[in-house]
Order: sequence, then structure tokens, then C-alpha cells
Amino acid sequence: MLLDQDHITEDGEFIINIGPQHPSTHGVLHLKVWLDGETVKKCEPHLGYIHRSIEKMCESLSYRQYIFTTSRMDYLSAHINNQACALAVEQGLQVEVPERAKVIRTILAELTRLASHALWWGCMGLDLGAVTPFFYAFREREMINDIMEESCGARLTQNFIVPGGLMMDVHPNFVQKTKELVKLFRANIHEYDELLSGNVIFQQRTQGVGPLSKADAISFGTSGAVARASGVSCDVRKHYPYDAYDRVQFKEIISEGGDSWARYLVRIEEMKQSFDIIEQLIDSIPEGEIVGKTKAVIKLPKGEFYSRVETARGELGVMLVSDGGSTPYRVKFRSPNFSNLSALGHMVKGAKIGDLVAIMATLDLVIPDVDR
Amino acid sequence: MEAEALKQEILSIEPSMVFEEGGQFINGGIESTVLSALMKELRDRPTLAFDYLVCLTCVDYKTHFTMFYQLRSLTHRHELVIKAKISNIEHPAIDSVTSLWRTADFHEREVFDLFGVKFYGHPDLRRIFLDENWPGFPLRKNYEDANMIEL
Amino acid sequence: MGSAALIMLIICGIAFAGGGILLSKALAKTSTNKAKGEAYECGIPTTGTSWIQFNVGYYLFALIFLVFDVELVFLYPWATAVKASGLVAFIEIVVFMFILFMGLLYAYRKGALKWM
Amino acid sequence: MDVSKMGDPFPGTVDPTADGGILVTKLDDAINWARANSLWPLVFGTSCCAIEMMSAASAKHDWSRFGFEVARATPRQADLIIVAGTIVMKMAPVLKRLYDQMAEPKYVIAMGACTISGGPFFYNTYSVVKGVDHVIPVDVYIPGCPPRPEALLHAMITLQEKMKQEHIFRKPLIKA
Repeated sequence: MLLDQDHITEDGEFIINIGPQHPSTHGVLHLKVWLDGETVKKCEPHLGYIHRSIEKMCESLSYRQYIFTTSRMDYLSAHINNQACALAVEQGLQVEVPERAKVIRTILAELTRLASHALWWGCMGLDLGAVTPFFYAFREREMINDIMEESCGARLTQNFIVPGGLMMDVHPNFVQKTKELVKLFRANIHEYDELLSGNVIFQQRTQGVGPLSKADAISFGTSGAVARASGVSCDVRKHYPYDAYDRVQFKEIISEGGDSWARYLVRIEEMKQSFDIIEQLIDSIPEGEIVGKTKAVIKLPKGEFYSRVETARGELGVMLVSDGGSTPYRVKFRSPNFSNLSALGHMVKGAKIGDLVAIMATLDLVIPDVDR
Repeated sequence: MEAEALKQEILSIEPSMVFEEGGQFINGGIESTVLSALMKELRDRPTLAFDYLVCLTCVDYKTHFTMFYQLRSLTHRHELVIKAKISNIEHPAIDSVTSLWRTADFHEREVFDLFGVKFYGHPDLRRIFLDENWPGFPLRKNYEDANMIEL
Repeated sequence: MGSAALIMLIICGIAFAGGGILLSKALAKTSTNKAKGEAYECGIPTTGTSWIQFNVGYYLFALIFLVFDVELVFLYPWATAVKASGLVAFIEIVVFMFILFMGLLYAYRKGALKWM
Repeated sequence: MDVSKMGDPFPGTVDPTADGGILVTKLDDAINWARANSLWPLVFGTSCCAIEMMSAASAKHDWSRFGFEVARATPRQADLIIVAGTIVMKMAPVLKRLYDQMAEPKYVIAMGACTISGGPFFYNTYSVVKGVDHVIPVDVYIPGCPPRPEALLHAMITLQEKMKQEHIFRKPLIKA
């Protein structure tokens, strides 16, 4: 069979599967890639390898329980996801969240964003062949996990938020530890630049790779650093401030580059903005209650309630349709990764296989957030 | 552009729209048949410029399906939720908006996968999460599954 | 004495390599199943065939590599006896390298070195 | 199995080993010791537990103290699958294929509540496999959602102890 003539001259498509189990897909994303030599003709994501039917499950969970399914969706910004769900329920209940809870929620959200961007930065280096950034990134990430663990009891899925405020008060030396962390992390951020941003090979592998124009970024519905790197101003913390974001001053990082290098720089700058936000809030945590008054069994009035937050990956929207019962009638999570992924097929056309990995690394995908 | 002027402008495009009060956003209810013309106008008219489709999803109200389109204009910063009512339960179908917003491609495939709503004009309508031969549509209210353990 | 050392070398080589294989055959418990024989592609059965027409550029790249690999083979004997062979051999090597460099330049101008 | 008590004299009566005396048992121990201390895990993480596995791999918790350092991307070179995260019905055949394509001797650690019983996704989910032992045989289970990196290290030590009981030459005392 090996050498019969017509078999070899078959001008078939060369399809490879960058499949569910692949180091660069950070989870179980399956990309079917049509290749011509090493350039990618077409790339089609196949999803569903981690579709855990969370939206169906939420229809049978109470308004307090459904919050914690979202920390298993985008587990790198678990706290921010929980914040979104709690805001949706508070929108329906019209309960007044005490100031202390708002400020602590915002500080924990920025700590989560820092931990998520640190892990993204480590894995970005890993994808492009540099192993050391992975260990640098986890040094900071472990410090943030220690702070989270001390106050919330859990490292990754904090489950610290209830509708109306926080489950408990933070640990007494939370403020002290967070200040130390921010000081140390701010001192270490230059290492991040020296290790990857200053590296010529890294620059050549990301500059001009995976261009995404502003019009395409809007049409594909991308959000977060992916959209901001193409010039779209869509930071939910700026345009629709929630919790304590209206009283902090920070810059919305927007770059016009539109390629992987711009997406990389936007995220690094966002980390620096997170330092500023934490420092503005950490000293002025108001005293007082940490949870507003809510009944034991929460029942939302009939209707739809929306909320949206800026997770580390983009805009997470939560839509709660309630029919007056104690469980939501329908829950819809507008996940940022799902839309960011839809732009992958367009950005990758004509790129090399190595560029495909670089583009996916800058998209910073978390696959359970895509599949829900 | 505040809500009232926005509503008048939209009413001028689609008089059959019914606005609901008391929502977080301007909720416009329409029939599913008039959807694509309205959507094209909403996106292309410079005074409205709804160029960002935030989310597209479906809710099964047992008697009818309702498609939710959450639109946002990045230039004017105003938002709108269009609710298109699909009354045919057995074979729900609606026009596709992938020609207007490319993010709708994935969202519509997800709604087709979990609700079974067909989209006319969708370039590649396949199931996005579940296997091709998965029996039934899971997110419908009348979905039964033997190995789904009820709480 | 030279040939005995050579024979000893060959025997030790075979013993070392063969021993390793036999040892692993004896110790390892092997299991065969249908999926084990198939190609591994991230857990998905492969689609399409890999026997398709590739871009000819890859073949040219391989050829150019082969040329310079063989060139290296010629350099080794010269390199070991640089002092003994004197200036004449050095000139020959320079001419040899020059001709090959011309070949490389030609390939470069023809664009065979451009990765596609 | 309390690791610290390994060196104490055997409390019960000592009956002669079934067969294979000093030399063979020593060879068994040597091979088991070599295998136990160089288990290469497969790079396989589906959801949140993978992040805790990465924390176990990084500097603070450092699983390379136990010989797990080299995480291989292909099942051909891996000895151990750490199933970190939920296994869904569409992923089950892929996991089965990966397990089949691994070379003997191979081991499986089921990390996290999702792999033991479907975890938080047990009720009202139509697509989750309720427990990964429906798909592949599991050696060590780790509860937790996600389990701490120390729990993963403890599971690895337990797996190493389990491997040190294996018999390659001498017949097992209890007829399996």
C-alpha cells in the first residue's frame, strides 16, 4: 500500500488536531487546523470537552448557591465571577451593600486580577519556550494565594461573597500583608519586563503576529485586554463602575497595536494599574457591617436582572431571569473567553504554526469559561 | 442620547415594537419575523450605531421562546435589549445576525445546540458543545435525561 | 593489538545495547490494545492522510543541509592533521569552502532559504 | 499506611516468604524503588485542579522532590496520568485513548471531587461523567475542590508506597 502511485499524489488537505490534550491549549480546547506546509489555512475550534452544563445546573440552585458554580467557570478570576453573580442578585433584591464590603470586594478583585495576570504571563513564557517565567510567576501567585487563604480559607476558588456583601470579615493582618505584597510585587515587576518583554526572540515572535483591527475586535465581540489592545475602550470598571471602582483613579490601558505584542503590553500595564487601585483602597477600608440584610431564602421579583464585571479576561455578563421562585428560571453567563475565542480563527489565517501558539497565549483563554 | 429619544428613533424604524418599563435597560419586544431588518438598521444608522453585540441568548418560557439580543453602541455608549418572541415551539427558527456581527456565529451555534432554534442564513450551523447525535436539546424546560440525577 | 581492541569495542557495544533491550523485555509487563498502535494526536483519531504533496521548498532545504553536512565530513580528516598537511592542504580547504559558499549564495539568491 | 513506621520490626509472627528468598525480593525492591521515584506525569489538566497541579509543580510546593518533575506532553513517555479536573462525556473517549496509549506500567491519580464522583456537578448535569473510574482504573483518589498542592504531594507519596508493594518476580502472598 505504501508506494502505490495515486496515494502519494493525492492533493488532500493536511489536517492536524491541536487537540484537547495539548500543552499550549491550557485546558481542553480542540483546534482542527488545515495546514499548507507550516502556514495555517484555516483553524476551527471544537468545543465541548469541558461543557459541564452549568447553566442547566444553576436553574436548580438557590440564589446563594449558584454563585459558587462560577468560581469553577473562570477559576483564575473566581472572586470576580462571584462578584458578578452577587451583583445580579443584589440588582434584583435592591439590597444596600455596606461600604466595607464594597471596598474589600474591590481589593480582592484586584488581587485576583494580579494573580491571574501573573499566571498568564508565566504560561505565555512557557508557550513560547521559556520555562523560567513560569516559576517567577508562581512566586507572586503563591503570595497572593496565601493572603486569600488566610481570609477566605481557599486558595483558588475563594467563595467569599454572598448576595449583599461578604461571608465573613477579612483576617486582621489582611491589610498588612496586602501592603507588603503590593510593595514587593511592584519591585518585582521589572523582572517581568527583563525576562520576557526585553527578550529579542520574544519580541520578534509577538510583534506583528495575529493582527486584530479595531473593527474586527468590535465585530467579534472581544472584550478585555484583547479588545483594548486593538483600540476599543471597553473597560467595565471605567464605563459602568460597580462596587468601589467609582472612587478610585486608574488609567484604562488602550493601545493601537492590535497584535500579540500590544495585547501582552496591555496586560503588563494593567498589572501596574492594579497596584495603584489596591494602594488607593487599602488604607481606607471603612469600618462597619460586611453584609446587607437579606432574608434566609432569597426570592427575586419576576423579571430579568443583569450585571457585568471586568474579569481578568474581559467583560463577564450575568443575566438572571426570575419567575419569583427561590431558584432562577434561567441564568445566562456572557463569558469573555467565548467571544475572544471566536476571533482566533480570523487572526490565525496565514500565520505559522508557532504564531498560532503565540496568538492563543495572548488571548489568555480559560477553556471551562468558554464551554461553561 | 437619553432613553426617550432613543425609543422614538427605534419606534420610527419598527412601529410594532413594544417597550417594557422597569427593566435595567430599554427592553424592546418584537416578533421574530421582523428581526433582521430592524437589526440591520440598528447597526448601520449612525445616530444609533449599535456596533457591539454583547450577548445573544434564548429563554424557554414553555409557551414560547424568547431570543434576547443585548446591543451596545461603543460610540454613543447607550444600550438596548431586543426580545424577539418565537411562538412556534416544535420548530423554532429565526433569522441569523451573523452577517451583522461576527460574534453571533458562535452564540447562535450555542443556542442551536442547547435550545434547537434554527437560524436562517447561518454559515455553519452545527452543535458547538454536545455531540452531533445528542438526543434532544438540554436547556429546554421539557428536556428529560435518564442519567441526569435530579436534586 | 589494534584489532583485539576493536573487536572488544564491538562486543561491548552490542552487549550494552542488546542487554538493555533484553532486560526491558524481561522486566516490563507490556499490554497491547487497539489504541496503542494508532498514532497519538492529542487524543483524537487522526483525520486524512499524511501522504500528501508537500511544498518543494522543504526538500530543497533538506538538500542544502545535506551538502553542508557532507562538507563537514571532509573537514574532519583535515582538521586532525592540520600541522602535518601544511599550507597546501589549507589552500585546498579554502578553495573547497569557497566553492560551497558560492553554492550557498546561489541558493540564497534563488530564495531557497526562505522559510515558508 | 504511616510512612514514619516503616523501620519498626514486624509486630506479627514472621513466616518464611512464599518463595524467592533474599536475591529476588531485593531485585523486586530495587525495581520498584526505581519506578516509584521517577514517575513522569502526563501534561493533562481539564479545569481548576490543573491550576493547583501547576502550583504543586512550581517552586513553593515543588513535586520534583519526589521525582515527578518531568511532565511529559505525550502519553508515550508518561507513566502517570493525574486526572486534574472534570471529565465530560465528550472527553471520556479521549481520556480512554490517552490511557491506552501509555506504556506499561501506568498509574492514575484522580485529583479533585469532580474525578471521584462528579463533584459539584453531580446533580442536574447532563454532560458530566460521575467519576473518572467509569472510564479508566484509578490508583489514588484525592478529595477536595480543588485539593491543596500538599494533598497532591501526599497522594503521590501514597502512590509510591503502593508501587513498592508490587511483585515482579516473587508470587504475591495473597492469591490475587
